[in-house]
Amino acid sequence: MLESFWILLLFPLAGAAVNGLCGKRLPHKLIGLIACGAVLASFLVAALAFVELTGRAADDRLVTVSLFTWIEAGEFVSRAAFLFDPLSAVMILIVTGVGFLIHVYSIGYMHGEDGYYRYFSYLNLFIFMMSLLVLGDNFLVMFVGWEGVGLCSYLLIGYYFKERFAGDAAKKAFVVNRVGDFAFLLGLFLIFREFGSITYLDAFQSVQSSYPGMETGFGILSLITLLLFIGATGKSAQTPLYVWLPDAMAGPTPVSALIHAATMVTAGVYMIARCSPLYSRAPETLLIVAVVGAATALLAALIAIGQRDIKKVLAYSTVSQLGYMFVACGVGAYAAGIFHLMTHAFFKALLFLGSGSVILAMHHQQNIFKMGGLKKYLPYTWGVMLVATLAIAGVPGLSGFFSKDEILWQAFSSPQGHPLIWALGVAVAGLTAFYMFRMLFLTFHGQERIEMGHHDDSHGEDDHSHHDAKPQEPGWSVRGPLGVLAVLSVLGGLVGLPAWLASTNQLHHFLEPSFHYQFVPEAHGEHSHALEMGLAGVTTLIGLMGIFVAYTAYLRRPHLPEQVSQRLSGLYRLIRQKFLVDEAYDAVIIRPTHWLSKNVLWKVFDDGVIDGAVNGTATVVQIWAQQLRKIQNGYVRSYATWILLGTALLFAYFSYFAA
Amino acid sequence: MVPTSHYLILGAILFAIGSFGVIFRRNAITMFMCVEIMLNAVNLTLVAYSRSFNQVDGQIFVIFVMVVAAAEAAVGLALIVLLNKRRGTLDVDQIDTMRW
Amino acid sequence: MELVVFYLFAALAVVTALVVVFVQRAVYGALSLIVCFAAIAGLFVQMEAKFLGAIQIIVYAGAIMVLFLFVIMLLDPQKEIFVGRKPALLIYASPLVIFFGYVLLRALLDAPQPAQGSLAERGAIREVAHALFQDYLLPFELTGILILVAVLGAMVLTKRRPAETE
Amino acid sequence: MFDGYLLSLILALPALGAAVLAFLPAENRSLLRNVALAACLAAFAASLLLWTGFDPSTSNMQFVEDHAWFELGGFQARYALGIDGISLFLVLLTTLIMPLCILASTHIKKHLKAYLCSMLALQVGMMGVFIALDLVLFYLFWEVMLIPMYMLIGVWGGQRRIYAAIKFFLYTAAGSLLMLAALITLYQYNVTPNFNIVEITGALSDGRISIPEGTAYWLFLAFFLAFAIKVPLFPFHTWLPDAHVEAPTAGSVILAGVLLKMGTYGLLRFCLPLFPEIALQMEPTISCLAIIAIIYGALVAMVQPDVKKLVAYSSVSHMGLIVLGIFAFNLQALEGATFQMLNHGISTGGLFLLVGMIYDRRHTRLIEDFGGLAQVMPRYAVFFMIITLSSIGLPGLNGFVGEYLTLQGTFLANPVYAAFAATGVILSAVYMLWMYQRVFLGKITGEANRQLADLNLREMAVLMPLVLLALWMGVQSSQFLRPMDASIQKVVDRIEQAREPQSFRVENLGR
Repeated sequence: MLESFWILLLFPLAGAAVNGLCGKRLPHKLIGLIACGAVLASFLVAALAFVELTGRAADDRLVTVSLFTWIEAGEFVSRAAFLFDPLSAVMILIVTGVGFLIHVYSIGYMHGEDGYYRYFSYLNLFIFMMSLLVLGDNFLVMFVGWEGVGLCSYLLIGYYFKERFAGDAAKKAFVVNRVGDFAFLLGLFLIFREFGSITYLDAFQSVQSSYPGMETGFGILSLITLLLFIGATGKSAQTPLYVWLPDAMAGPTPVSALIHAATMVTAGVYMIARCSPLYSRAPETLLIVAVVGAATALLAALIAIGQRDIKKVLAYSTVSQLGYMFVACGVGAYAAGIFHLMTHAFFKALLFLGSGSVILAMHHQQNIFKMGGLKKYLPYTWGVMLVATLAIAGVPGLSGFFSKDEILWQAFSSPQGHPLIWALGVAVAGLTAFYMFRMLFLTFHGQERIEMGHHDDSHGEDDHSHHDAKPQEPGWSVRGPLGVLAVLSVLGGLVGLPAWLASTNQLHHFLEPSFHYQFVPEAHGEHSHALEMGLAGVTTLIGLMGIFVAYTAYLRRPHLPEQVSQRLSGLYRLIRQKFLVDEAYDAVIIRPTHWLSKNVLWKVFDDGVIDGAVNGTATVVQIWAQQLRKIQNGYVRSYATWILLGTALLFAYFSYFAA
Repeated sequence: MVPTSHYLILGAILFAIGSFGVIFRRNAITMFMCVEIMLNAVNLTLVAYSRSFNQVDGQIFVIFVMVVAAAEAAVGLALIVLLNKRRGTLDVDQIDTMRW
Repeated sequence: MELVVFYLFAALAVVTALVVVFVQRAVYGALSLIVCFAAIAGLFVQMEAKFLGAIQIIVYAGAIMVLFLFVIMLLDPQKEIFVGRKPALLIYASPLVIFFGYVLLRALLDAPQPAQGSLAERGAIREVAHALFQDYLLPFELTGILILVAVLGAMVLTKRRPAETE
Repeated sequence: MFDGYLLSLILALPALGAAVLAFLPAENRSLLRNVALAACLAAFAASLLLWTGFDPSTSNMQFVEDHAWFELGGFQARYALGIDGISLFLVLLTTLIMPLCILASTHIKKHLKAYLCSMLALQVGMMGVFIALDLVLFYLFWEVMLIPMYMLIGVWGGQRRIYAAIKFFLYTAAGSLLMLAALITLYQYNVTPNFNIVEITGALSDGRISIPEGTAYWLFLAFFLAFAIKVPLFPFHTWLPDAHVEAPTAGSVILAGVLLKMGTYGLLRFCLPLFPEIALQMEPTISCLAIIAIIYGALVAMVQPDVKKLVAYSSVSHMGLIVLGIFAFNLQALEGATFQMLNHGISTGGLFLLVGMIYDRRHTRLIEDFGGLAQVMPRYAVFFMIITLSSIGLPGLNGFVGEYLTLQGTFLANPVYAAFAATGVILSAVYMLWMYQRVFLGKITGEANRQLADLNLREMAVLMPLVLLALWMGVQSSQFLRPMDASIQKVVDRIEQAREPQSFRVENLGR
């Protein structure tokens, strides 16, 4: 099974093709079955391959399969080849596993929507592209997946394409991603120029031989890694390119869960982990990665506090958590980043899906200030959401605690880390706990402010909804995946227990071979377990404080937030308006470019200068011709005169000058 | 024997007179006659050269010129008659339809 | 003696040509032109081109000019007033023609003029006939076609069309 | 089996079709169309034999035919045809595009017979340009193709067709005259017995012909201008939007799909191999123009209110990338550029076909007149999306491969150029997706849009080959790249030889 792991790519592709081409004529049940079956098959293949991989010796855990030569031009060769190693194994399990759960969830969530087949076709295509991304054995195949998931994201964000905002959001996501891809491409070009190959293993080998140690100063390696990282900021929604992700919530909620929380947005983290041999040698870039990650985490957490839309809160929370993962990568703790990626995939998918079932129950009402007290109507959803919220808030014992704590510990102790980054991380942990519980309390607790959504008819689901009905728990296909994810959110942390709890961190151990080429300065020696435990305690404390503040502000004294916001109205408004980043981009980049293109380049330069010159030449010729044609005046005698003059001049020329 | 240059000078003078007539006169028939003067001037020159080069070809050319002149007179005069019929005038200044 | 004859004919040709140009009635011009052609025919004969002299009289002064006279009489043109719609032309014309005549002369006189011989000794008409019917046979035949076309053309042009009511 | 005269056959089939058309009754429209279509399809089928019989291992001309044509005072013009890896796919592209264009021309009612004859004559001209080896023959075809195109725009075009047609003609004729002058000058220096491009290139590279640098400079410039106008490169591009907007659908498709390629083909076939030294000298200027074209074309495309004009300006942008790739002088960039020529033919040709289909229905091309079409015409929306994605270079479709190779090669030659050119990646997504959004997404605007019929079978048959080809070329790219290898390597070698003339000579003497 291990050697033919690549067949797992075929199932979702086939599913997408079948549903896309003839889904219109298929019954809905069959469509869902095909889509879920395809992903399940992929997951099973991945799991079998994974099991087989663990059976091998640690340094033998690497399989590559080359299907055909894709592009070949001189020394430049890119094969359609795939790589299965611990890193891609973990990733593919997350992708297909969580992906499968969300597919199942979608059957219930999307029930009765227009273009049901279209949705599942896109979703399967996404799984295929994401698999390409994580399984590719060279940068170009990864880039196919990288852009492919972007496309699926575009299609799925724009799923409700009748709404203007959906189209806007979809386009924005694609374009912002393209900005990142621009840098990513330049990074690829540079890799080929420097290392003569875009295959991971060859390129890394070449790096290892030419850079035995770290690069000093900002050199080529730093430039490559920086360019790749800019690509990652686009895909993984980091500063300054995070702006598309909150808007991307225009898509259906399962899509937000799958693409914009669990899998696609983590592609940047995967990419950095995959390129760890490059990043580990470029300390300058690592610093930038860590700082950008920390800054994004803080910024997004602050914005999340002021959001009123349940999905927007989660979106900014995702941006913030991704910041954590980049902090991990930035301090050289790739395994910790992947660990958090995994746990985050569980609890954030759970949160999104939970919010999805709230939204479904509320008939597409997404404003948390119009909910409240939902606990009694949706106890099951409340339960799983609570688990997830506790996990993300970093309450000890749950998955989020272990992964977040490991990142913070690494940020503190790793040679690339710095206490300042750690402090930022801890502050963000507090903020996270606060805004997540704010959301939870406002939604499920407190007084009822229920105001059902007026679901637009065009969404096509309203036939059987009753606006005055009480919110109801959704069906099994929605609740099933929620349960599984809740279990994973609780237990997911066990694969990566910290050193003060277990002798080996299993995930680290497993991922080790993937970072084989990494240049790792192991320097944990001087720090004791006691310090690690102590720091974890501090984080936990801060997190609990955040929960307490949220409890005070939104349950015990509901007027407090209003008072605070009045006291700090400037800051509050700034947070509410998301620091005006979108508006700034609009004013500084988009509008001037548009204005310049329209009024200067097109109207003035193209139509005026160039065409003006062309038409001007024609006009000048025409003016002269107008004058000259007067010679053709119709008088024979005048013509005779001209002929005579011409002949005379010719004779004169020949007898005086030519002779 | 009269030197060739004399004939050439005479030819040039006649040609100039003819061309002046073409410009000067408004009557289509007179213009036509002036053209005939120019043709004869040319003929004179051709014959003069023919004698000067001691070659008969110049004279042959003159014969051809005469034939063409005859044909031209036939067609040209026919056109003039037609013109007079259509426009009722022989004044070329009145006939300026073919202009910009 | 020859020179005197030449000047006589030359003066006659120039004067009659000037009459053609400056006389107001076309019919006088035509009559004057016949004299001009006759004078030129005389010059041809003086240059030993007797055959040409003969056909100059027969074809030109005879046939063509008769045609002209017929047409003039047929149309009966008015006495011409020389100043037309473009009086400026008259001002340009004289200097232009003088300039033209001058450059023409220069060109003719600058051309090489080899020693003169005489065709008469070898029988000019025989020579002409020889050249015309051997070396220039094809052009000669073509002129026949040309004349045929011209005759047809003249007929077609002047034919009264049935639709035309004038 | 036809090896000896396959190229002539491909050239003759459309001409034969036109001849047959001339004798058919003008009233029987479907018969006329079918005959024209049959001629084009036959040419396409014959051209497939070229591909199967093509030997990718050599850079020599293949399927060569060489017969005496006429002789004039020691000057011999020959009927010499042949293809190599560069022209192979351009020939295939031409024969593929033509039947699709005929199939997409059902809206033509006026002078149908003349229209079809023009199309077939155009095909002969275009094919001839790609396969002619003799320079006189080449020039003949180059001019032949101009006239039917002029007619297509001028007779069957839109509102301002006369203006557009004359502009197109004058721009192009100006370029061709420069080229004619250059060809005549080149002839003065020619010492080979005939006027064959391959032999002249060979003679120039081994020094049998030597052209003084000053003259070579002007020759290069004349050739370059002729081709740059055709491409069209940045300051010479303003005929393109007008011509595209006014031309009938098939005219736009041929213009974008094939005619523009002649410019870049000429650069590859003439400018680079004939005057590599001058090309190297001029490279910075030309590359700058190309980069300006990429960014400028994209920015201006972004703000166009007319879909067709938008696509036209996007052509300027894409063709700029091809020129940039050609003047990067390395294998990756040149192969990428050649590949991109095919891509551009498919994606932009496809876009024009699509725009034509909606124009047939609504008789407007203004973006603001549309909106929400995806609900009314879902199939149309899907095809448009795929072609759009191909045009903006989504990996997995053809556009990406060409774009990537071109940029990769350019990067190897000059990273700064590549960085500027790569902004086209962002901008193309901006203008295409923005247009797509305004036309297809959102609520249905306007009652007229509510009634639109989705694509019919014929229209799908027109688009399907392009879509399948886009996918095939995107995934199995190496099948298309391999035949180009040897021929393009030859061009690269020629440039490399000029880059260091001294060392090359010494090396040669040593052997």
